[in-house]
Amino acid sequence: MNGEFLVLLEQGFALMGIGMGFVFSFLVVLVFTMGGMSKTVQFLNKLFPEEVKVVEKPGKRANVSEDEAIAVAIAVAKAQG
Amino acid sequence: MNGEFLVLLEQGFALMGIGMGFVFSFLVVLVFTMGGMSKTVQFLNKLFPEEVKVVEKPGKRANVSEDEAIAVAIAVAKAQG
Amino acid sequence: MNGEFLVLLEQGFALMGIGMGFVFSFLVVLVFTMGGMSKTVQFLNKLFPEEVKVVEKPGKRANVSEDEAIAVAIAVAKAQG
Amino acid sequence: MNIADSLYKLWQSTGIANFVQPVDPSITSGFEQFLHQFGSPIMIVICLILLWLGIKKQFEPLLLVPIAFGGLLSNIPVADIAGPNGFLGIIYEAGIHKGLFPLIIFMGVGAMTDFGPLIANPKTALLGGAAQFGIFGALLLALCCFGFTLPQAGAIGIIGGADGPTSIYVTTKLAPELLGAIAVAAYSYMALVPVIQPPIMKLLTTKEERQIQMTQLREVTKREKIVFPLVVLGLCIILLPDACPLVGALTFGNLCKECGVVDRLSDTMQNALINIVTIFLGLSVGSKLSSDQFLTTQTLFILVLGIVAFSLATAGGVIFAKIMNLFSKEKINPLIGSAGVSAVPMAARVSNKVGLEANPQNYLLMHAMGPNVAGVIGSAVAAGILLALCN
Amino acid sequence: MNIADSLYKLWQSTGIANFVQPVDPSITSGFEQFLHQFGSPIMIVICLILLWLGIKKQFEPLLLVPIAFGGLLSNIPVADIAGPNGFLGIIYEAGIHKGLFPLIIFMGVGAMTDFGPLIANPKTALLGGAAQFGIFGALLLALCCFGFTLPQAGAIGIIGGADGPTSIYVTTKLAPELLGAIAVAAYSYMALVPVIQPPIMKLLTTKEERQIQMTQLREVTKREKIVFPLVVLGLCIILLPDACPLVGALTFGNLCKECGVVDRLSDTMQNALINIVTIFLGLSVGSKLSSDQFLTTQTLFILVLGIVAFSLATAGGVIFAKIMNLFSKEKINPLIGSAGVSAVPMAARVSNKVGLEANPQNYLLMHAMGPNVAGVIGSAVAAGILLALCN
Amino acid sequence: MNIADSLYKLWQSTGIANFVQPVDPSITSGFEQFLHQFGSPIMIVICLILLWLGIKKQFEPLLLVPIAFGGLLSNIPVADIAGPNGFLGIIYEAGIHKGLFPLIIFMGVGAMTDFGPLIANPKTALLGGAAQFGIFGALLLALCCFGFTLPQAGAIGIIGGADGPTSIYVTTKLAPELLGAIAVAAYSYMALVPVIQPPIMKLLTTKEERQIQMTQLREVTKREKIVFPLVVLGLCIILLPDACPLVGALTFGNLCKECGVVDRLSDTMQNALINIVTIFLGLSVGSKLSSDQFLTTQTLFILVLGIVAFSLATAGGVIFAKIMNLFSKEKINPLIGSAGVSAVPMAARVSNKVGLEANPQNYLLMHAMGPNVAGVIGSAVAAGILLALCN
Ligand code: NA
Ligand code: NA
Ligand code: NA
Repeated sequence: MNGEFLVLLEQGFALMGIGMGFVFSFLVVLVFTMGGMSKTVQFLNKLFPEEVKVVEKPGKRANVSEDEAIAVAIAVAKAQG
Repeated sequence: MNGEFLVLLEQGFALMGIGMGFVFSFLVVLVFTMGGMSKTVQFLNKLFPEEVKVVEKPGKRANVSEDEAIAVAIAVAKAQG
Repeated sequence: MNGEFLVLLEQGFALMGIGMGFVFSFLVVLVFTMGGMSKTVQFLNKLFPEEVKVVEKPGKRANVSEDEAIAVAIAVAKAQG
Repeated sequence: MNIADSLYKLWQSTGIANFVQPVDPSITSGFEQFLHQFGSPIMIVICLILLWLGIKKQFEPLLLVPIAFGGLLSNIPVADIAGPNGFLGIIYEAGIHKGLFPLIIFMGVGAMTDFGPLIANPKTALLGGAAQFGIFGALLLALCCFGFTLPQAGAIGIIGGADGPTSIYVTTKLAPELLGAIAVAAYSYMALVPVIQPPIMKLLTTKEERQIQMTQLREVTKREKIVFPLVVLGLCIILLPDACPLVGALTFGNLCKECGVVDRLSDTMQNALINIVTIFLGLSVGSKLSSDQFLTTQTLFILVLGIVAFSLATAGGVIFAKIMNLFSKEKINPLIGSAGVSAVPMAARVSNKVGLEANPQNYLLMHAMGPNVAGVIGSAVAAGILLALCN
Repeated sequence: MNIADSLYKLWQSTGIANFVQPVDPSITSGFEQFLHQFGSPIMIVICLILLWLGIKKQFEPLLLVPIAFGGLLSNIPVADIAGPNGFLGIIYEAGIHKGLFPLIIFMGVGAMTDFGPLIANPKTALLGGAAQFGIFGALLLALCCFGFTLPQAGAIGIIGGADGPTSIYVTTKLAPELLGAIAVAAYSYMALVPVIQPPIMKLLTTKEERQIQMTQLREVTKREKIVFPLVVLGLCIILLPDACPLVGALTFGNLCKECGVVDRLSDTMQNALINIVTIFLGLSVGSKLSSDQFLTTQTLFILVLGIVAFSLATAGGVIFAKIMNLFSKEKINPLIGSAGVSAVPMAARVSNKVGLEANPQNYLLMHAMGPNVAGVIGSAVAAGILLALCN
Repeated sequence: MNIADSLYKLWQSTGIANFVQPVDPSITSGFEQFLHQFGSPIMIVICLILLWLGIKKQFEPLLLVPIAFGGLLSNIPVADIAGPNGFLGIIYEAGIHKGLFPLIIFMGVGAMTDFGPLIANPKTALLGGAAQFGIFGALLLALCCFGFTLPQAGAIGIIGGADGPTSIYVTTKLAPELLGAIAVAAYSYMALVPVIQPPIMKLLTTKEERQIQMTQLREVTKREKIVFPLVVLGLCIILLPDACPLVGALTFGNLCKECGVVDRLSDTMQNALINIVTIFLGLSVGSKLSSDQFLTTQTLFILVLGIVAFSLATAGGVIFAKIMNLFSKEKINPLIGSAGVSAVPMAARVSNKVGLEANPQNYLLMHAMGPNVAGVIGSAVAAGILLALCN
């Protein structure tokens, strides 16, 4: 076990400590921010309740794309005809 | 109001005059060309009437793409089954 | 008919001979390899018969893409509703 | 490298350590010093506001969301995403710098546009010309009163064309340093067309004029629709080759749509291709939202000039429609004049809506589509003139 | 800049002022002078004719429409759309110059091709080889009788391969100056296959031969279809690496189609990707339709040699089928030999149609698909030989 | 050129003549000499094995099939398809070298990911952090015990992130010479997650722990889902700008998905765009499977370190879940810890499956999706740290 190996070992453990520490710090901050975010949003949702639905509906409608709508229309027409 | 401003003013009005004049000239020519085009095409349509429909139909059929056709086929099959 | 023309003619015929020869050789080898391939595969298919179907089915299912599935679902729902 | 070194290196690369730049003693102006220090965080807040406008207020979201997100990414310290080796910088260089992306989008616009209403009533094309008054009016103001250079004034004027790809194409060629501000102004005001136009339209028309009913449009044959893009391109070739990249892309898309034999290509231009290019165009236009180029008085001026351009364009279209009525037996409803500003199909819908307010039986939509699509051609022609004369 | 200056600058940039180039005293040849002066307008007329062929006559419209439109755009004076900073020039440089676009299209072709009929009846592969006689016959003529250089003759010969992407790939490598003419010839004659082939087929066969019925093809298992592209690529690696970019792209697409586990990718290759690339390939090939390269006697020669190549290829396939019948008990209908020229699936349909004329119960389509897809491989191999020997 | 010359030239260009390279006297090492001579055929066999794994064993076929085929093509002698003028070389240079393709794929991943389960149960994010232990554990081993340099060790560690685009992005920046081996290892082990993880999970948990039931997740509102990507990006900007290209691409895709006003763009990112880029990313990553870079002991080490990384990551997640249970009243099932390695959604399915074995009524899938998507963020953050500290 020579000196060079020890240097590498120190470097490796330093990176591991810093890396895992940083990743955890990031995620801990994220956990708390998410909590704050959810509370803020739920508070806002109470203040402006309808708006949310207005935003949601066009989104969902848009999911059924034009192509599908055409396909459906034809299908229904043929199934009924 | 110094001389430089007057130069800019002349330049600006020159551009405006030329620009609007050119845009209008272009569109006036376009209006007349469109008129001529429509008359020519209508004349040609009288000379070769069926050809037009032949051109149109494959286009419209092609609009119903294969994907949709498959979707419709499955839908009809399921709706009947 | 000068010498240069003869040189070109030789070159052209050489290319033709080599080219057609090579293309044919390639395809003759391909014909025999295809024969061998088919026999090997049919032998393997006898050894491991079910596996083939397992490979085939997910492929065919995947062909009915999500979009189509949605379209079909809506179509069926509407046709029945 | 030991722990202390690594920690220091990591700290050096955090955003906290780099968010606020240190005072640069070589900068003497107080405002510039402020921008140097706090420019990026301010731009990030502005981009968040743009995102909010796009998502919540649905201001042309297909472009404003990617533009705002691109702005967000390019103002991140250290990462240099908009730099020459950052991914937005690379996309900008490949797609915007030489004008590729706006032209591809214009192909898709062509493939989605139906010129039928214009062919059915050709003289409405003139309304699409009159609305270009916004371009040259704003150019004049920018040049004479706001101290912009001629190329900059041309790029600012084109906001009045109310046509996104045209604005981006012209700005990239004439004044790339203004691209961020002009793109944001152009798309924001296009989204605000239903707010900007109605008061001007009502101010310039009487109730009787707004009630004018127009005769139904004749049917347009397939062959006319096929020949039309070639006619437009032909005129453009003869009169103004500088507009041909734009007009060529537009008419190519339209020809592919109308000819009926290349539906595969036309469908792709209208969907996969235009969507892919929109994503990258938006992100890389956003990469020009840097604080030193956006947080200037010029940007304020551009925002002011942009709304002036839209207003002048609207007024130009409406007034010219009234002038046309002076000389024509068959009266046109002057409300369709405002549709000449392009902003397809929003401006035509505004004409229809204001018309319905005056007369609930009077549907102007199809009549307004004529000047509306003519406005696209008019703006492209005006763009060609600016490219020819402003540099 | 005052009004007069601006007007003059604008006039200078119109098409009218630049359509007809002034006499260039440094050009001594009268014809070249004529081309220098009137080349662009003539090319525009030619491109309109090509557009008409594509749209009205449906000559391979997916490629001829973009090619013709690209030619139109690149012959616009002043705009220089095909130049190094024009958008078609940029696309050409990025996608065609190094062979990217034809290879991507070949991937899509692979993903759309079913090699099942060939695997079911392997010996029909030889018909796809015999039809390559068109390539080498045209090469010989081009080299010896029309004064083309060896690389040019190779590029002209490849027209006889009746395969668009292969022709473009080879021409780009061997003789890019002929790209416009060769692409136009290749796609036009592919569209004319139903006109060119039947007389030759009838001339070379007796009515009895045309009535030969063939036994139904056996079913081909999934595993054979998966292994087949790897076998083809393997042979190509061993025998002719120069053909591997083409054959590799083709077999990659086919493997993705057949393996059944990457349907997302295979669908994309067959749709969005091939469509996008077709648009840009067509436009940028069209950008090589410049008057100085197209309005030459060489183009005339290429058109002549192209039809010779198609005819020789057709004859080669049919005659070889008759030769095979001399040595084989199980007779094949010589009409399927002409399908070996590729032009997938047009040539196979022609075989079927001519066969039905002789015997209304005799459906040859599936039998003709064997030589038809073999012809694609054969042309790619021939392309590899040309790339190896002609430069 | 006469017949003999042509034949010789053709022979010189065959694969047979070039498959086995002649002995190079300048190479003294016997093994290197062997590789120099027989490297390409060996690599072709390896690529065929990878193809078989992709097609038959369905190992991440969407990437392994293109990677293996790219490797096949780039090991063809003479053709030099992976060289600077070969088509795979060109695609590599344009798309991978500067990190474009992995980022575009990450956009698509963002547009396909639902962060709802994570928002509903935020603390499971920590499990996605603990699983990054695999990255740093493998890095330590690679650096200290296997003789890799620091950048190489960082690139090898990232295999433990179990995230394809992140691995490719980091490797391209830190150690491009290892790209082939690392990509193959990353995707192969991601496919092997159902084999690698269960024994480790069972070893580290008691039957009682595996039976823990978790309370149903609350519903997440649209607004939370819209704000979430901005929160993640915001943290990333403040804490680690080096991770912002990756996290920015991911959150852009996710914002487009959730905001509901740009569905056109979100659909395109999830389909046409990601498919197109996957094809080219796979092929060009495969082009780095050259014998001199792949047939080394380093590759063996990478394969060993890769499985170590996956195992450590799995163990890290499970053990940390048990630690969390020590300090929390509401117990979590430690099986969902292993989902923190990413490999979306495979690892979450494994958690569910192992949970069902212990308790057939206990569906853990939605609970495991929280750590699963948190693992993607965690890996991107870890990637940012490696990019900041390892070069
Ligand atoms: Na306009
Ligand atoms: Na062929
Ligand atoms: Na991970």
